Amino acid sequence: MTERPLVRMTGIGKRFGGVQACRDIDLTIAAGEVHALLGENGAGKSTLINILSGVITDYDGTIEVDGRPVSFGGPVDAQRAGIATIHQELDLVAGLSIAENMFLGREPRTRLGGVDIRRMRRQAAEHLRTLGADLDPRRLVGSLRVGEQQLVEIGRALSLDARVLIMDEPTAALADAEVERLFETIKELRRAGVGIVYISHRMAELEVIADRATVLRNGGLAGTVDPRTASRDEIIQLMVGRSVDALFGEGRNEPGKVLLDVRNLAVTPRRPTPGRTEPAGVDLTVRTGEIVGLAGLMGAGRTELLETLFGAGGSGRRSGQMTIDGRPYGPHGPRAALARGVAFVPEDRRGAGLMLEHSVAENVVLSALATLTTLGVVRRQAVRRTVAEQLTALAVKAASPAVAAATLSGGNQQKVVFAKQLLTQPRLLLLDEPTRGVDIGAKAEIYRLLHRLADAGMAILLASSELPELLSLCDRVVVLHRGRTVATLPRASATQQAILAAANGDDAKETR
Amino acid sequence: MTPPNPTAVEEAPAGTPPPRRRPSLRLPRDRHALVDNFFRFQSLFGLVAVFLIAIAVSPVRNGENIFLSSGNLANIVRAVSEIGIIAVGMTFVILIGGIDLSVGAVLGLAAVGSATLMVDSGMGILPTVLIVLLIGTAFGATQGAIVARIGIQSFIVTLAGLQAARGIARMWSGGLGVPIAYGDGPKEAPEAFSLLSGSINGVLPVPAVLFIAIGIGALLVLRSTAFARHVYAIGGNEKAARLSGVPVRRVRITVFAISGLLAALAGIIHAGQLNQGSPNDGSGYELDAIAAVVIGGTSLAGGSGSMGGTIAGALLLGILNNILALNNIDANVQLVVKGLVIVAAAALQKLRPRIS
Amino acid sequence: MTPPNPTAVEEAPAGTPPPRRRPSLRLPRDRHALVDNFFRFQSLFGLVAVFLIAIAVSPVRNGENIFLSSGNLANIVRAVSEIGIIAVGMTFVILIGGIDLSVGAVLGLAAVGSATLMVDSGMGILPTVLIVLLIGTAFGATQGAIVARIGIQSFIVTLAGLQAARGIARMWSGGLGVPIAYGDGPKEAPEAFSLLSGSINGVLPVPAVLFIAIGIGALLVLRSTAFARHVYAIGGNEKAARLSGVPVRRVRITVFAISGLLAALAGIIHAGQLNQGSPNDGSGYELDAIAAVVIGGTSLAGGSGSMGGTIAGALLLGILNNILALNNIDANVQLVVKGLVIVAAAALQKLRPRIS
Amino acid sequence: KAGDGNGGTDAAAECGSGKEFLIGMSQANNAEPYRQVMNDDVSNAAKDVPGFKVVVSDAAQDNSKQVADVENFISQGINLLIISPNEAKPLTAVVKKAYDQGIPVIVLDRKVEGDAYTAFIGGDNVAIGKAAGEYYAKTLLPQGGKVVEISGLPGSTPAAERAQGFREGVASNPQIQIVASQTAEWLREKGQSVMDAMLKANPDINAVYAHNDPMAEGAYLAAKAAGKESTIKFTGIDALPVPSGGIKAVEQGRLQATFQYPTGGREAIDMAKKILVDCQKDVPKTTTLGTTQITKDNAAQVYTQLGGKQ
Ligand SMILES: Nc1ncnc2c1ncn2[C@@H]1O[C@H](COP(=O)(O)OP(=O)(O)OP(=O)(O)O)[C@@H](O)[C@H]1O
Ligand SMILES: Nc1ncnc2c1ncn2[C@@H]1O[C@H](COP(=O)(O)OP(=O)(O)OP(=O)(O)O)[C@@H](O)[C@H]1O
Ligand SMILES: [Mg+2]
Ligand SMILES: [Mg+2]
Repeated sequence: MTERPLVRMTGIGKRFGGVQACRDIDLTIAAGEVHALLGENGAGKSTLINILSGVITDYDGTIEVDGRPVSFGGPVDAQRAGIATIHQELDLVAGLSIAENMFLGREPRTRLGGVDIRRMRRQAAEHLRTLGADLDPRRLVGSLRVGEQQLVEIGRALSLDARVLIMDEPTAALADAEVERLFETIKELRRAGVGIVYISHRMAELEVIADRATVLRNGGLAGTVDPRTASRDEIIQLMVGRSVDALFGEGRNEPGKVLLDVRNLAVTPRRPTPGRTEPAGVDLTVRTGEIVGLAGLMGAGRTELLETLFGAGGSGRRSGQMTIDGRPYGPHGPRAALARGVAFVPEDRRGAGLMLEHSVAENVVLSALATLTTLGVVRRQAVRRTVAEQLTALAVKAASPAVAAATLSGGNQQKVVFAKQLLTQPRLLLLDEPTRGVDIGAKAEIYRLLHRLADAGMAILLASSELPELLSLCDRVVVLHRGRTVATLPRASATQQAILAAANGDDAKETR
Repeated sequence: MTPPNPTAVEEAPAGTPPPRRRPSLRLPRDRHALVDNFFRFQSLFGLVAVFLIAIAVSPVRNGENIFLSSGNLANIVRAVSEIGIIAVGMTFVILIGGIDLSVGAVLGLAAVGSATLMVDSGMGILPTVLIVLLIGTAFGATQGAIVARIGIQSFIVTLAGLQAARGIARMWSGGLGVPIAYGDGPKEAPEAFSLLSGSINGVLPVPAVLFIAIGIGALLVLRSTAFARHVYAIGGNEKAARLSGVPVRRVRITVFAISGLLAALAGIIHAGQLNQGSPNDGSGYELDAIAAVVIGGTSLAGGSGSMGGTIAGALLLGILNNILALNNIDANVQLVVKGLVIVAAAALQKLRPRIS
Repeated sequence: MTPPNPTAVEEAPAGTPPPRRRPSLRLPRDRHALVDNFFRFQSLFGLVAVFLIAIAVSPVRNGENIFLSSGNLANIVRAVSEIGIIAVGMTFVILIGGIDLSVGAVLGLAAVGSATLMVDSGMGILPTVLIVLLIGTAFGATQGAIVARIGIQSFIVTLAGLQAARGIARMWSGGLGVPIAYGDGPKEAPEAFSLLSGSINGVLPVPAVLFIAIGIGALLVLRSTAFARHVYAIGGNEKAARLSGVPVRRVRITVFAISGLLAALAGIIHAGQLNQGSPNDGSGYELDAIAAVVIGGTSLAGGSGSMGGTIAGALLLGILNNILALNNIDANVQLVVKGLVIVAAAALQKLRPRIS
Repeated sequence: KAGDGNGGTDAAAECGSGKEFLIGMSQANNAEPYRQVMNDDVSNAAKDVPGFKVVVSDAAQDNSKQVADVENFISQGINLLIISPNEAKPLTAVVKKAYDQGIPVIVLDRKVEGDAYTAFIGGDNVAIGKAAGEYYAKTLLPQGGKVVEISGLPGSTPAAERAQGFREGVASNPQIQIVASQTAEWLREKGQSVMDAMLKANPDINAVYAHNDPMAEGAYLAAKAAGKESTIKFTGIDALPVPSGGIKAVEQGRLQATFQYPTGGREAIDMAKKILVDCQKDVPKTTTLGTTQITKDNAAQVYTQLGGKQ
């Protein structure tokens, strides 16, 4: 580690209306280090790095780069100073190609002044390849999976050749294989002397990659630790201000009768849609009181399967049998699914989960309005009570239920989506990456909640790219590969290796 | 299936504030809340400003401020009542992120329909009104169905609808206005229909009363019904709305049907006020109605806005027209002044403290 | 910061396929890409369909298909040239998610300006054209600046701009059309200006040539410049554009300036074709131009669309008007038919496989 | 060659009875009742002439569209063009183009420039305005009084001419004051709302001079709502012989008077018959149609005389 830090932030403070998002925070970033930034949802991590990356321009305190004080007027200034940022929320232009997105705002020119499209594509492809993503740079970003979009974001930041690289939850949408490739890249950058700020809620990652960790709590500095030596409990203690007991509950009840039964489910899309892996032979059952995990590599078709089960998949012909409670099930749309007691928490919370400009309260009650109205008129009092209950039950941190959902921190937005679906009182809960971006304390609460729901007889089907999550939470893990069920592993035999082997298609030799 | 445990409150992690009975009242309520509440009525700022200016610049006769005279104020409301009623329907459409360009033409069609059915077909008031409202509603619903089912942008569908409605109205009326004479004879409309051009107590013009009533009704609907929540949700994020179980298509179709219904109602009022139904009536009303909605602070992107704003916007436009005419301003200068005031009124909306 | 190394392709990590010279050709190119490519030209589907139908239903005189006669085809392009040029500018505006309702009025203002400057002020063609284009550009840029700086919705700003431009044009011209006489004398315009109403080789009308040239130019700009990417980015995801360092405000202002510039150019052509500049010229052209853009497949939400689509959309509208007139369809029936065809053409766009 | 449309086909050479003739009627704007009646007059009159077929196009008040309409007529090979131009200058060239191809052209209501047309038939707006003015000066307000004017669309020639003629007409009576002038853009509903405001600003007016009947009727409605319909006198212009027209309004007592602005539709078909069927070469180049002052005394009679529908 070099002596003089690349970046020194001193006394940083930022207030949003009544919320003190950052309070008197000092942070240094040295060349060649991976500096982890930890904290609960809403602790102020994103706010801090938004200040450093020039997105927020009015704040207290000073920033020095190379010892010289700077004051960025916008993101471009920060980029010019060598600071590249991968923001927490995907901010890409759906209508432009991968290459165009990666070079937006700094397109290479030809001698005639036009855009050098070839060079743009070539370089884009190259950056993607270092991340292990073999994507055609001409593809429209709108047709990419969330994980692929995340890789494009990372590729764009890499292409800036910055000296300071800020990553706000870069792996939230990635599966393990991609995460490993990303870590390889990070190590190379570290060797090249790049200073890296790394934000993640996945503790295991930090142990692998971080050199130093700064912990924020409630907008203030809680302490600095060495993640390689400090114990997990110690770190969590710093983050949450108390210890979090056993993350994953044990001693599950016996599951009950079969609730959802899917046999040989396949969807033949009416129109070809690049990038989607529709179900192509899925078998699975979920019993009441059971939590079933869905594993698979990126693009294995977990999301598409959940969408199909919720009646929200792409248009196409469905074949195979689905039953709920032994009665045939084939929802025409989300309404029909909800009517049969099926609820769905989508993976893309901003795109598919929330009305960002609307209040938290309006978001929470949207799905359950029918139970909160009399003759079509909303009962305000009931709504207020219900919202307060839900927000407390899920420990959502919001200034008030009346603030816009957009003002919540990422993890708290996720909880709002969660709360909305739980209000429909489902019998079968479909969850797609439900803890993406959720802090470790809240994760524990969500897990506890899931257990409690399962114990009360709810059936839960959960897709996750975090294998530890699946392993500890689920009674069974169903592994998908290219839209097909390739393995169903009971808790006893579900190991990381077994799941990965199946996910890679190792027991499905014919598809290799 | 038990619902998520409501007792979870008690299980809140240690370190959070002590339990409370009415959590919603304990929310931070500081200076910001006051400011917020003030700006909640921002859509009125422009109206108030224009109102005050109008008082200031109004000609005065015999010591009486002409603008403020009750007759004049009633006239203003009467003059904006048709645009206002259309704008109420338009608000729903714009809130779901759509637009309805057909309203002016539907007004013309309804005016022709009212006159023709009563005068030529000798129908009574009730059947006439019902049939005309039905035509308007069906026309709107059809447009809504095309938007919702085929997914064509509403701008295009209703632009086509505009042309179609205009064409139909011209064919129906033979291209000319159908005059309405009152009486009991054949080719005469029931006297009661002329009430639409009258006033209550000689002060409140009937169309103005209808506008206010419909405006308040719509305001209540938009404040407190599940339907309204669905409307806002679709405008805010259609995909999320669909996944949350909002019946997106049905709401869309309903919204366009409401717009058609109210445009038809405005057409009936139009015919009643002018004692005539002409196929060219209402040309360009769509732009005025949209302007009223947008000046009232509703976003054309959908998902945010209020009915109160729309009513304020319509009144603002009416006051503007009135005060310019009262001062006998040259027509061309009027156009320029109107343009500037509209922009200024919209700019007042922007004073709101923004969320980053 | 060194620029990304262009030779890096050769340094691809081991384990990737063997080296190659033109990597861009080796990118996966599957069935999807083919389908994509086919549907890329979808905006032409409607045009081709209407064209074929027009041939089929065209009246035939002396064994000649009237619709296909070269004179008629030239007329069609000439007739849509003004709307087409405006629509080109409108495409940029709509791509950033805006709308420009002022174009028709700016056309009128420019027509008045051209006539007045040449006839009353005795200016030559070049200064006249430059001044008028400057006025149009400045008008557009002002509107853009209000949209970009104050953040008022462009619908409102340009609706106000429409009124203002119309008012200014009427004041400038004294309310009446300013006829253009050609010659060398005082109060006469240079003969050369009348070229705008002529044809090249007696076949290609000059306005049509200008439209095609501007259309192709804009098509190239939209295909291959960084500016175009910024336009798409702002319309697609403004926040992402801002974070990427796209000069959002400047692009916005530029886009409205382009729209004003092209509307003014259309106004000059209008004056040249009609030998008069009248302040009421161009009323309602904004809707036709928007219709051309939207029929061409550009989304009013911004961020997606193509210039080729707009050109196709303008031609489609022109062919439609022409074939209805050639068949002597009653004007009122025409309105209805036009509405239906516009919806049908828009529906053809929906065959496209959708992203998300 | 057969293909080139006009190939020496001087329309006059083809004239004669027992033939089929296609007449193109290019209308400036169907949305104006006056022009709709003109179309109807043309169509109805043509029904009485064997062999005549009339097609009507609507330029919807757009000069460019009207140019295209005429071009489309030329493409179709019409035998005679009747045009009611939206504006003079912009349509001059295309009318000349038709005329030069041997198509006889009858221009209605509003002239085009030059003399590249066969005949012009129209009223005289200045004269009508003047007649109205003289009626005010001598008959309606001989003692003088306050008059408000409700004018047509700013920028339209008839609006300018009807304003000008009226001022010439009332000049003889200096007691008559024009206290306000506002545009209602030819529209009935605008006439109503403009009148609302003018009544407020000038409660003591004696008469309303509207540039057309619909605006006069609108103003009447506003006055009626204010309870002043009996103290104020209203006059209009156009006097269309249709149920919604001004003659009926005079007959029913809402308007004091209206002044006929003849459409010339029947006259145009008469002339077309002379040219096409009777092979007459020397039709008069200009026919100016006079106006008729319509008051309660002659309203019913004129209505019938003009062939109005009951
Ligand atoms: N634009 C904004 N307006 C109002 N409040 C905001 C805004 N942005 C952030 N906040 C608030 O500031 C606090 C810190 O948010 P921030 O996004 O920095 O949290 P975070 O540490 O990144 O959380 P997460 O792990 O969930 O991403 C939160 O309470 C949040 O609600
Ligand atoms: N071309 C497309 N059109 C529409 N939606 C798409 C398209 N491609 C991807 N998606 C959406 O992206 C998501 C799938 O991408 P994601 O990154 O979640 O994959 P994943 O979760 O890693 O893999 P899995 O398919 O196993 O869920 C889904 O929401 C899917 O609907
Ligand atoms: Mg964050
Ligand atoms: Mg997924």
